[in-house]
Amino acid sequence: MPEIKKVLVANRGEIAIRIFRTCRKMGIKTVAIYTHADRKAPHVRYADEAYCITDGPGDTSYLKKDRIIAIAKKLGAAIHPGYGFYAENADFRRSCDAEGVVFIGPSAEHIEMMGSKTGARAVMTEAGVPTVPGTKNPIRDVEDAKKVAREIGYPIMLKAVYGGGGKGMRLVHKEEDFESSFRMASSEAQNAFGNGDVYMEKFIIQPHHVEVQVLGDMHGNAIHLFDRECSIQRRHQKVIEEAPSPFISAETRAKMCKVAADAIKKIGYYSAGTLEFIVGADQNFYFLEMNTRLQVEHPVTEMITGVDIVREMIFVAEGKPLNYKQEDISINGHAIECRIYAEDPSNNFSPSPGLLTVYQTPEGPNVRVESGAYQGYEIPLYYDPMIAKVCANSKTRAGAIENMKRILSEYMISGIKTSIPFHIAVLKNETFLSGVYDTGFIDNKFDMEELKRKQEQDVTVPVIVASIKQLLSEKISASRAVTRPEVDESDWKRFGKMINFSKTLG
Amino acid sequence: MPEIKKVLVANRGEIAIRIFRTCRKMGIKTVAIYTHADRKAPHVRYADEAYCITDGPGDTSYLKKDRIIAIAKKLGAAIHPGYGFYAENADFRRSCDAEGVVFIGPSAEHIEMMGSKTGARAVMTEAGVPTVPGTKNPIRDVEDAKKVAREIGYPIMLKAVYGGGGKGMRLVHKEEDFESSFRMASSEAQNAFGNGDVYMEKFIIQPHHVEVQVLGDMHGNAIHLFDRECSIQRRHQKVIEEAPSPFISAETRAKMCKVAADAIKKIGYYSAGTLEFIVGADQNFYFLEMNTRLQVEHPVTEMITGVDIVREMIFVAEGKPLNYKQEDISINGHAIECRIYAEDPSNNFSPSPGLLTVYQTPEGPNVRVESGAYQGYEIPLYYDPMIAKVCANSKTRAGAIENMKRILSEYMISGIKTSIPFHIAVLKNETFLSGVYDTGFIDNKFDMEELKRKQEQDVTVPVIVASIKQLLSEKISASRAVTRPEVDESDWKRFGKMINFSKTLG
Amino acid sequence: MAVKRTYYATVDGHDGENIVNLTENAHANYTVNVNGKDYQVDFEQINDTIFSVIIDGKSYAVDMTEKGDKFDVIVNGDHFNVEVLDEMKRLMKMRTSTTVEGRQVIEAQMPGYIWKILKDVGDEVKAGEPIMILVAMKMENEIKSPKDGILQELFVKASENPQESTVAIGDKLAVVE
Amino acid sequence: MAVKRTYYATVDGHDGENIVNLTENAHANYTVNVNGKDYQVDFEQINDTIFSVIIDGKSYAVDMTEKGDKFDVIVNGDHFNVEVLDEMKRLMKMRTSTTVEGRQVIEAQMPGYIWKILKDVGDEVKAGEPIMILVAMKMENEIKSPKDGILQELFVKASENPQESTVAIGDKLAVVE
Repeated sequence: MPEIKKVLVANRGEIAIRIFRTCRKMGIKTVAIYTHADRKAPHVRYADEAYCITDGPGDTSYLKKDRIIAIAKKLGAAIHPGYGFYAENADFRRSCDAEGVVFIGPSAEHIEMMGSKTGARAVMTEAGVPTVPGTKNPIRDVEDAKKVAREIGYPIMLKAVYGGGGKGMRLVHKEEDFESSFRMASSEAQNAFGNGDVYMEKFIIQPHHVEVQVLGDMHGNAIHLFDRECSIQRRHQKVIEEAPSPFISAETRAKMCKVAADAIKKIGYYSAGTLEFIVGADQNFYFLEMNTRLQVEHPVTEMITGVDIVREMIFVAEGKPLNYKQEDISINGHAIECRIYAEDPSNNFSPSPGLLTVYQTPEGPNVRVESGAYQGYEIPLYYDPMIAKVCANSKTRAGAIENMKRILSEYMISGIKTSIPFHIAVLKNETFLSGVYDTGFIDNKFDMEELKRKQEQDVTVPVIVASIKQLLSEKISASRAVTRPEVDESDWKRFGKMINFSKTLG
Repeated sequence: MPEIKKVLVANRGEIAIRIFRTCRKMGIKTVAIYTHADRKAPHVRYADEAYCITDGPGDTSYLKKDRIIAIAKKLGAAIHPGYGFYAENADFRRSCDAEGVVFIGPSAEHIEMMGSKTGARAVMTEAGVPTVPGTKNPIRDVEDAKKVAREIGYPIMLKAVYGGGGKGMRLVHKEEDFESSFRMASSEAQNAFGNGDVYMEKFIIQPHHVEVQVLGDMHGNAIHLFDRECSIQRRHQKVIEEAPSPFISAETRAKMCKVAADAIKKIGYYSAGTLEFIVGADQNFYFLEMNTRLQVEHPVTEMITGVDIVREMIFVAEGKPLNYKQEDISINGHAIECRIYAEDPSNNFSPSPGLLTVYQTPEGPNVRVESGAYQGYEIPLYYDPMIAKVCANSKTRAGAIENMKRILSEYMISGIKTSIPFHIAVLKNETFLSGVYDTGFIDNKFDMEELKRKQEQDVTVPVIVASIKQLLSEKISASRAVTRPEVDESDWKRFGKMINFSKTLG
Repeated sequence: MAVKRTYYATVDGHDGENIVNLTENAHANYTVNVNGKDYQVDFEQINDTIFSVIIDGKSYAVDMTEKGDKFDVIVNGDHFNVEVLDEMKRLMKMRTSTTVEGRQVIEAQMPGYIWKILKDVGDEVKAGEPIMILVAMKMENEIKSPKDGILQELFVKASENPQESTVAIGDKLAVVE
Repeated sequence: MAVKRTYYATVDGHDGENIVNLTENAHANYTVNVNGKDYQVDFEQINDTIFSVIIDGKSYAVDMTEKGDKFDVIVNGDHFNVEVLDEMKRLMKMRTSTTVEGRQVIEAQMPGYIWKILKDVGDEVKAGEPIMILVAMKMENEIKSPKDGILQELFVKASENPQESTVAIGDKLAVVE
């Protein structure tokens, strides 16, 4: 494998910049790609080179496989896919291989293997990783099925083989209910999907989403970088992650992390990856799926281990061995990440794109900000609404939470609404503070209405400031004759022109 | 001692904000003071309360002892002095005591004791700390003095007792030169200061400025937080600091840190303090002076030890014991700080105050920014030109330097000149990279002319962008009739008004 | 010479009207009487939307945007919508605020583009029935009829090309009567 | 329709004149010929002074401020002072650039305030001799005579109160002849 001297990131926003940062540090040249809509996105300026991959403003898609690979090939650049887009796309990886472009990620075979949930579970079971107990096959004989259910232990969940969206599903708490539940699930599945096949799985009570970060190289080395707790989710989207998990015991951690590292060693996986587990209230853990990419939440792992995961991915793609052995990795403190979305939490998290008239990121100690925005940036409509990730760390979890509250209080964003008030509310929630929260947290333990209630019911301060502003505006209107600016220009363009005026004259 | 519920910081700029950050984290209310000139300084907004201490714009001084203490007394706030201003002012501390205001710092006695250099050395010698060998007393008998010089070992330095500014000083390399040098120094001193008294000190070759951070409480506990290397100085002003020192050996570190902690324990010192040492090329170290305050460069120590020094100072002022024992403190990685000044390094570091038209601080991993500025801030003429401190850390010194280069490359400041190009040049300097540099670094090992030479001699890019801008400006001038804005307004005010316009109309 | 004003301020979600007597003592320095109580105020604009306001010693970094007589104010993370009217505007508003039922104009509540239109002009619609789909940041948002009635007008066209059907906050989308 | 211009650009500290032929192909899109070589340029303003410029695929975040025909340009940390003139301005400049010796106007090179004035009008001064002290950011800066001569005029007064003697960059301080 040749040394990587240039990296094209087939992605945008904060993750493109995050990867460029490691490249810049390592002295590796960087290449950005962008769409017409993203011409002013900050990743375009951060890179040494930048190429547009769309033909016109009407096309906002980054999924331009052939163009991207052609650019990388021409420039002699390796490709890092980030997350989303072409990450976990075996076909893209194969095309890179075919064109002789280095892909910074796992092999096509591993991407494909983990791309199918059932396939991944079969492989992992084979590699010694526990999966949620159950029959993978449709239930044909009720009495046989009952026997299996007894072995698994109630409660169990019946699920339609061809199902989805909750139809053909039944939770069964005891054997007496098994038969009737099975019939209902089967008939519901028949009606909904034209096929009545149903299978059975253990139902995990108060499930936690805990994942293990792993790294492998092409020389058969594989290590884990410990775990992350990702149970704070809204509509199956992670919003706050922490490392290490405050819920799992030291014993569970040791078992889970070892099982993960051993498994990827066994299957010969290389580059970064994540094994997602569901952990029950009883600390039993079961493999759910494996992500064959850099995760959004990887910074919390970097903060507690001191490992730059992107740097390792680049070394591994060059064919070098990992810079760390398992015994070099230890947990140092605690880290938390909040994903900042351009959404209005007091209005059912509706999207809130627009112009960032003020954008000041937090400073001071124990902060890591990974941002894809800047003051004056107009957040486009077409992409993911996550504009930044903010991480805080400390020696203890309580310290990290204290720090995060201080940090979020400094984040100044005007022009759009963000999810920051939601994060602050979570950070004050007693269940969250206890460290024992499951994936039902938002639904069961969190009061969304809280967000709409103002802490300060006294309106004196807003009334005073609005009144003074009204007076100032009246004075300006009165003292000047003004012409109406063009209505089709954004405020920002108008501002730009005004500034240019004053310069031309000044 | 009562619990501290409110803290007034008798300071401005980045250090006021840095102290407020810890208070906000701890749930302690904050009070800012400000001058008319500093009304828009960011520390005013960061605090929960803010009080003006000047009578009009003509007065720019923060030295308003009585007013400051009266405000703190009225509000029931403790006072943290930061550095400079009333830090290390025993009289201020005594007035606080007299008014029943808690002072977050050492006792008046210790401030006073360390305020006199000779007094401090005497105390520290007594407490077992090595000081630069020499006679403290005027030389009366040349033959006696020669004997002492032989014991100390050549080279020695002769200094005027009442001297300063290099007059009445002579470096003596060997005994044959002693007598003539002594006569010259003495006569020069007589002419310059009206007194010919001269004393003798060992001359340290290739001196390093290394200091030890200490913390003590009122219960007789005292610990050190290891050392900092501060030898990169310009005109006796520190510009880059690192922790730990790359120069001193593990053995020297152990000795020096222990001696420092033992000494402050012996003298009953409490709160944060720093013992400055001069370390010779031979690793011998000698006490120079003690700073009885929080240092500018304390963040590098916080980064390698994980201790929040301000938090400990607050606990100590409340009469609580330190949260750490010596065995809890260990060095984790390496940290570097660059002090960002509003100065033009390519023009002999001349001051460069003005309006920050763009101010984007670096983000990403391993960064700590302590800033006293923001986009739109007009840096006042009247205060210290340091606008921010930037710290980088990593597991190794090489990693921290790599990170710092990446970090400084992201710092976007327009409208004024800053010392950033100077820092980048130092970070690339071979002597600096070797880790063995002394206080003569800037004079002997650093090429100031380097800063004036452009890395890129090709002018194509600036010519292209300036030409396009010229075209755009011409087009705007041609297409519009404009009125000249008032000349006495700053650009920023003008911008503010324009924005208000468009809003009023929009 | 001191400038004086009397304003009537109302805050969304908070009952009652606040009577504000404002005196500008000097640049940036005001005495503000709210419902009979005096406050000393130091008021400075920091940038586009951030103001540094010190009220009787308490320091606030206020985020404020202005739309005509309405002010979107954020103080310590809390959001307030304040309307500030003088005597004349207040009288005009009282005259016109007899509520109009019947004709309902639907406006865009967020920026985005119209991906699909589900109803034609002349169609009968039920309250809550979707009329069109607005896409913003990869999410589809149904624009629903506020009442039972007839779709009278459509001001927008749908397109899969975002450039051709972009709408801004407050753009009229349709009329139901 | 493509806008075209020819400019003559000089850069402080760099010899020679650069001939620039500029063609605006579309919004933000230019073909720029510098001394005979063509460059494709994508040029966008990001904020007050930052521009995102992509030249033949190379991406630059350029910091640029404009003072009349002079442009203060920072590229990758390197500072350039570029003057861009059209044919007419270039001719005018060539006509007036016969150097004037004799009367020397001293201007403030940094903002600050005049703390002390050391010479009176009519005094004889040597080259390098301090005429006044300008204080900026706690540091004293001697303002020296550029030549031997007589101090002809003083445009400023000294004061220990910074408000009373503030000067901006480029303010005239004195004349020596």
